[in-house]
Amino acid sequence: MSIEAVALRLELDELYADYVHCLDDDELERWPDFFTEDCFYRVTSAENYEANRPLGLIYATSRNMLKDRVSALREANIYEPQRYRHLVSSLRITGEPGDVLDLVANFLVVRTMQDGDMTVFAAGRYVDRVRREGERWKFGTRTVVLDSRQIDTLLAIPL
Amino acid sequence: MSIEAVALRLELDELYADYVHCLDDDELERWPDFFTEDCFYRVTSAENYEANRPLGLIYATSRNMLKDRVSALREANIYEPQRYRHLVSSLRITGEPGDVLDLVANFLVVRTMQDGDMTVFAAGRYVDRVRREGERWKFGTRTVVLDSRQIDTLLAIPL
Amino acid sequence: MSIEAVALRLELDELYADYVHCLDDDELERWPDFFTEDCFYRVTSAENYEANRPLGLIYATSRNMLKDRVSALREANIYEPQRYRHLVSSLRITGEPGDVLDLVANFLVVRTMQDGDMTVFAAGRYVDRVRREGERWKFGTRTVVLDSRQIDTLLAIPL
Amino acid sequence: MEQQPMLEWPAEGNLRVPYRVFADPEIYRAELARIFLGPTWQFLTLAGELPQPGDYLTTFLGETPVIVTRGHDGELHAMVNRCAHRGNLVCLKQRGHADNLTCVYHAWRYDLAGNLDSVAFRRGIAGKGGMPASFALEQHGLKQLRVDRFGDLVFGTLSPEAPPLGDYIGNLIGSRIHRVLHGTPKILGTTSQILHNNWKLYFENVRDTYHATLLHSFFTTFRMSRLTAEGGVDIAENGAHHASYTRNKVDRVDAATSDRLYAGMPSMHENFRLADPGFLAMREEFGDDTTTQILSLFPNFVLQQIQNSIALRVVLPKGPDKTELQWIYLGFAEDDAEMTALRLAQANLVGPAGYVSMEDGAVGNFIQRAIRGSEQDCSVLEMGGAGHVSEANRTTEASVRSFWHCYRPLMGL
Amino acid sequence: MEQQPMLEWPAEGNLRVPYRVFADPEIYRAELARIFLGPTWQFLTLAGELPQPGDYLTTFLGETPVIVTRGHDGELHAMVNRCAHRGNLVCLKQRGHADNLTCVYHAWRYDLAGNLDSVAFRRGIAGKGGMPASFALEQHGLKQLRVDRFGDLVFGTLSPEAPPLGDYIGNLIGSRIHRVLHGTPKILGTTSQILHNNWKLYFENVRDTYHATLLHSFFTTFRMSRLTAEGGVDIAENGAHHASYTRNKVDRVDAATSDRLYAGMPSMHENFRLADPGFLAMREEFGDDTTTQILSLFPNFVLQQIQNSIALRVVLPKGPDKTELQWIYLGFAEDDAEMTALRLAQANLVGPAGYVSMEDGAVGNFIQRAIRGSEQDCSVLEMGGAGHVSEANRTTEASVRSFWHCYRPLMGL
Amino acid sequence: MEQQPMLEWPAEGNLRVPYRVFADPEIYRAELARIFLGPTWQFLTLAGELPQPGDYLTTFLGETPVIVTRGHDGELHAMVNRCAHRGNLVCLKQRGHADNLTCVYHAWRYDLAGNLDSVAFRRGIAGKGGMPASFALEQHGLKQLRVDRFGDLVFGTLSPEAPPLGDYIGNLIGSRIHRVLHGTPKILGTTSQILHNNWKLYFENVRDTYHATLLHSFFTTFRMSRLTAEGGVDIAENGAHHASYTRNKVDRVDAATSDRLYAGMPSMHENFRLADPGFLAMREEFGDDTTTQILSLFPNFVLQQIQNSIALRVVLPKGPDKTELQWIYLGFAEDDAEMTALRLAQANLVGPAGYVSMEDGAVGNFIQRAIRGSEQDCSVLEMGGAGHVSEANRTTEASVRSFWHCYRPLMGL
Ligand code: FES
Ligand code: FES
Ligand code: FES
Ligand SMILES: [Fe+3]
Ligand SMILES: [Fe+3]
Ligand SMILES: [Fe+3]
Repeated sequence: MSIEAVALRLELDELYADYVHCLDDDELERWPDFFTEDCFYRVTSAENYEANRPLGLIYATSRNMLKDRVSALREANIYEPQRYRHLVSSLRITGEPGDVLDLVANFLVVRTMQDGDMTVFAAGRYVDRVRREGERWKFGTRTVVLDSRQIDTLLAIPL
Repeated sequence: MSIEAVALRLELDELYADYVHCLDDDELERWPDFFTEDCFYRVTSAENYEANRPLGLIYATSRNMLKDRVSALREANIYEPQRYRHLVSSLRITGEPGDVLDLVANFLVVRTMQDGDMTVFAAGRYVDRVRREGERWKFGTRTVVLDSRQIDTLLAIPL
Repeated sequence: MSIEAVALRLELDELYADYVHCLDDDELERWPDFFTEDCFYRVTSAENYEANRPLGLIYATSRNMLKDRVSALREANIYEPQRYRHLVSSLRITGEPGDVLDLVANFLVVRTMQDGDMTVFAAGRYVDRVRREGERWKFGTRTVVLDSRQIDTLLAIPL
Repeated sequence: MEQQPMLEWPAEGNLRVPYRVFADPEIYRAELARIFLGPTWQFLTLAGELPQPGDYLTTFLGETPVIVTRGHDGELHAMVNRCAHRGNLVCLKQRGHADNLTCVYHAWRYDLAGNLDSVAFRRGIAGKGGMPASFALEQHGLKQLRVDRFGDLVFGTLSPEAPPLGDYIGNLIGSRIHRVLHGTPKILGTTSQILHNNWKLYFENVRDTYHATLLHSFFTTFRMSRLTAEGGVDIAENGAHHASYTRNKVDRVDAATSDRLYAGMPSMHENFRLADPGFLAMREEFGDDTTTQILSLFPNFVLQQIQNSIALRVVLPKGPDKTELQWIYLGFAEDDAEMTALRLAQANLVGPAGYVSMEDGAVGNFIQRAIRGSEQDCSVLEMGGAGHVSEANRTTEASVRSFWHCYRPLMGL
Repeated sequence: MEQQPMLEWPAEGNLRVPYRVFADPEIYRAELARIFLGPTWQFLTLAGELPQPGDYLTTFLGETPVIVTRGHDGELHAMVNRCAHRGNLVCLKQRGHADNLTCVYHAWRYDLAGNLDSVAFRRGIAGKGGMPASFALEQHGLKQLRVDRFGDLVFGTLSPEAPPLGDYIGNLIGSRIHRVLHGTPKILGTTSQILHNNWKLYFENVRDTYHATLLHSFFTTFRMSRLTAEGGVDIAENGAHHASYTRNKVDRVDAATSDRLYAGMPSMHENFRLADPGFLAMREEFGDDTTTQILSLFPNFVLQQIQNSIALRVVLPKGPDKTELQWIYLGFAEDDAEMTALRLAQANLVGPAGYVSMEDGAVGNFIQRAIRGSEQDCSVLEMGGAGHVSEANRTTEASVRSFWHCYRPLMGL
Repeated sequence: MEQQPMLEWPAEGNLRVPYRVFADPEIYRAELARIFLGPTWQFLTLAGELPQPGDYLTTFLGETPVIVTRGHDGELHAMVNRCAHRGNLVCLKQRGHADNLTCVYHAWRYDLAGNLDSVAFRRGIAGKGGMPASFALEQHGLKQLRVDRFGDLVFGTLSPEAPPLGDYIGNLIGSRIHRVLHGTPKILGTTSQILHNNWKLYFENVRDTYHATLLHSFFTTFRMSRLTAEGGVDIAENGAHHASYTRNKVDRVDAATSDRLYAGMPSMHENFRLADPGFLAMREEFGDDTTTQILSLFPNFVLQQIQNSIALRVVLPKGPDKTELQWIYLGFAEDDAEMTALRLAQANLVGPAGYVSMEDGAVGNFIQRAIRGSEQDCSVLEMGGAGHVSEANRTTEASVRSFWHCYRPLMGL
């Protein structure tokens, strides 16, 4: 295995780690910048995904739509204070190496409400396509496939 | 640290990632092939493991027994549709490096039923011995040591 | 990326993996040795941490205080048999590389009681400063920031 | 106990709702029996979900599990999902295809209409065992529901007293269903939300025309469904069903007046702008100028049209303080690609993460928590007066009052 | 309320079981008092688990926590695990060794038989405080159980009315226990299953000879315990206990007839084969031709022999719809290595992941979910007629009916 | 049902406590109404937590959510956190700052004292809708609490019958509060513990002077609060409140006698030593020789001084067998850096991970589990005799008995 292959792997680990700390540390304003301008971001259930139903609970066809999601959460929508904690595991490169990579990883999200109540809010997999933009890898496509068809109460903070 | 040592580490990460995606993506037919033909696979509890009680909830002394487990799940046994999501962490090489390696890793499995109900189904550690077969590492021994003595409802899909 | 940078990354992974296996395998006597002699170890909640309230649920300003915590758990305090399972994810180097490193990582702890009852006991992040002592990295500062303000029943085994 | 009232309803009638009805386990159990197993029609599925004979799916009447099948006769059938032998679930999967329904426990076999066809080893083996001669297959079928369709919507009831479905829905509300479902429904996707509150708190929310622009900033800020626009609420005669509507392009007051009326409302964010507002634009579709229509059928069905976003919602009680809200997002087979893309983009408005529905998933739980220890107190339903009939106005709680007007006699309250 | 019946049992008697008995919290509480704290013997442990004086372990009578000890007198003792002072758990660990039992809260000390030995600071300090002179140690011991052994099986009861253990079990069932436990029990391992259903649904399942080859494909496909083989069910006089057995090598009908009878059963998979079927072969062990024997003692103990796989199962109620099923897998000290290996391989058949028991962990929950809203309906127990006595036949629900025959008078139902 | 006794209290009176009071849902509901919404004062916050007009925070009276504000008048106000319209939580955040309190659901606006200021669209729009003329704002405010301060401690009650706060606390206990809170409180941090037991089991534990050196080894081994040291317990006249204290430097018996009395106690570990014991040393602070003081106000407030570790604890009931224990760790604005460091180090003694409090988080749950099936039995409170008044002695359960002495008339038991 070449040093380049190793470096690539660690760059991707870094990308996934940075992404979840951004969300878990409530730095939502940084979040759209993990995506390409023409990105496709979608949160759906395994049930929809496997039935080829196109619906997204969150469905963005541009980085601007991600920015709007953030500003709505900051200015418009009302939801109880809460925070996520992401655990990410088992990242794999599924396609051919190159400047565009297909990736999959498992995740688990624990949601904690202001009163301290903790629940396993989401579990599933990221099905991603990343593209190199200069020094950084960015998500051209991120499909968040939730194992469960159920959402507890509401889905405010993105996944 | 040599490039070989680094490469080894990433190969093992890849093995563990591939294994859990196989189970979580319901590709059970691929599962026996992660093991050597004369493998020993056992699911037990920490309570049995620490008391040196040999019982396994699933107990296979050959790859063929793993194949039989899969065909029983596909053809014979009845259980409600469900899926696992594995999170794996803290993989360590515990023995001497070589063509046979002793490994341990932590895992957590969230089980999701068809109606969307999610539970933390299993947590524990993998106590493994892997052997290199040509290009691939395979499990000569995999002991799945569950922290809990309790199984919720049933254990169908392997861990 | 240099081979040294890669090696550093894998050393840190090893440190975090070794640490959680130490706690999860009930080898508490090894635990203080992960810290420098003049270490600062503190378990607190995100609520206290973000309000700059200095309280720690466990608050140690020396390795000896960690040793006392262990001997109290072994000899003095009474609590029901229980075990932890740590999942660690998304380790990041947040500061400048050097002989002292600032790190952050996410964690989840599942606690299992002797009767088999499992709960998500803790989720949060490690905010760490590690220092190289000879061959090993040690925690000069480890702040365990829990997402929840609530502790279920009690906090005996450290995190 | 089922006969005497479980609580004393206040003298103000529909102007007051005792909080106890949202928390009391005894009242909840009575609702399951008197409403969900009583003389009401409840949504089961879209007919198109069961295209072939042998197709089946499972759902609920209240908490009672139900099977819906397409019989070999091509007809739709529904039965309680409980084996007549020892009560096992006959269908374990949420959907599937089968020539008959065979219970896994002892292999009793039912036809697709729920009639018992055969009992394993009914005659015993080698002269020993088996069922007594007196055992009659026809007395041990699955409990069958009445099933009827309204367009592509399939409803069921266990009650012989329920009026025919068409009469149950009525023309006033029926025509508003047809208005929205003008094509061949195509499911874009589904989801469900677990609400930690009593089912009625969500159903009140759906029928509450007063809250939309006060709770949901998008409606207010982007002038989507202001109360200052033309609109009103249609209410079925017995109060059971409702349809509220906005004709957004027709203002009742000029924009300046509208802005003044909303000025200072917490939901009004003058300076809030979108970087990519394209998805908010409505495409002409329904041949009228109604931009939003929220419709409910008693006790637990909702049909939503917000711009071009169409969804069915089913409210399933799971306990006194737990509810599952199922979402079925629709398009039509006749949609072009652009319309499908628009519906998918506008799906951002609704559902668990919806810009104008996210709050509705939480507010019921806020109330559930707030009324602890206040079960003897009452909510106040005086907006728009005391009426529970149709109005050309949405600054009213008429359709919330009408829910209680229908609920109370059924419950004997 | 405890005196008048909690429900009206149907006129059909043991041929019908109202679903309410599986769901009603009041009935559940009455079961804890009248059955689990009543005149029944319940399994506590294997004698060999407490070899030394001072060894102890904890378990339950229903939901009541219990301590079992080996006293300095070498005898086994059992007490409720609740301190006589302020009710703290006296033993916190599931098993341990101690010279006496000291409560951690205020250090009251009991001997290994549960007698109160000392009270911390009973005489106060420097003339202040302490217990009143009237306080008598002997009036404040731990509540003691009657303990008795049947071979290596240790049972306990809190009731003075329970007959002697030997009479309780009786010879018919007792001899079938001895048949299986022919050596010195050695525990191969343990596990437990959390079942989301009422405890009686699992106990009915265990006593149900009708379901095995219809629910569990392995039994059918691999001809392991077909109803067409010789077999039957022994039932104790009062119906309390049962033992069903299969003499697999003796067919009542020829193989072709057997195949024909099972043809088309969903559990029959003609083409299902194993790549490594070795573990299915039974090794001669019991000196008879019984290949499977499932035995139950009222209210919650099971002894299983399937081929060479031997296990004890204890059914612990945890709520109206929650049950813990504990498994203790056994071999014997006399086993050779090959037999141990065979038992471990055959353990794949049973337990939470067992090829012929996996389904039993789920079917009770299926019923629990199916009967929601149908609590007034009844299950039907007519297979094999109306009897609840021994039969040389398994195509019957006789031993299920006999469970209710024993249950109803205890519960006054 | 609320009028006749829910259980028959034993003839022994305060010497016995029926376990049912820790498990029965009906008794629990009655406690919420009669105690937590009844004539008792409950801690709401420290005055310093709301420095500015418009500051608010939320807490509970029992399970009833409450808002505490600093009004524009500079006064503290408290109201039930439930909108007068349809019962929504008016304040969603645990703390914040606002000029008024506006409900998110329909934007009804209240002032900081809970008076209803405005109703959105009260006059309707363009002559349609709106509230009826009869609707009077002043009849629809938030339900207001009586609020009073004791030093920096803010208390509230919903009952007009509660005596003035000063009389409620009384001088005996009041002076012991002032003794500890001698400066300007500064919060070092907070946490909360979820206890899986009835709230009264924790409150009994706090008032139990008998257990400390028997359960908590640190107290015993390091001679921190032995019963052989001077000390006692002050009890308010009606039994409601208590303060136990240790004057550690004054031994009632010589060290040898003390060691002998504790010899063999499980909590005594002669050879247990700390590598870094510095944090155990107490720094002179209170101008007396009291090293430990545990104080409780009925029904759910605790003020703790252990060496220099000061904390408030609030006991919030969350169900018959669930309790939230909130901790507020205090220092004073006047502390120097060394004192702050010492308090932080000594915080290791208390809280969920505290060397002398860890066990208290679990023991209540041990009892809750132990009493299952023994609800008709009783705990025994005879240590120190039958009194429930002040004693210069801690080898007694006087302050536990006094809790029940106050509890029973309130509950009619
Ligand atoms: S329960 Fe359905 S066949 Fe027996
Ligand atoms: S509760 Fe056991 S000694 Fe007090
Ligand atoms: S519920 Fe508060 S304004 Fe309507
Ligand atoms: Fe809404
Ligand atoms: Fe079975
Ligand atoms: Fe204590």
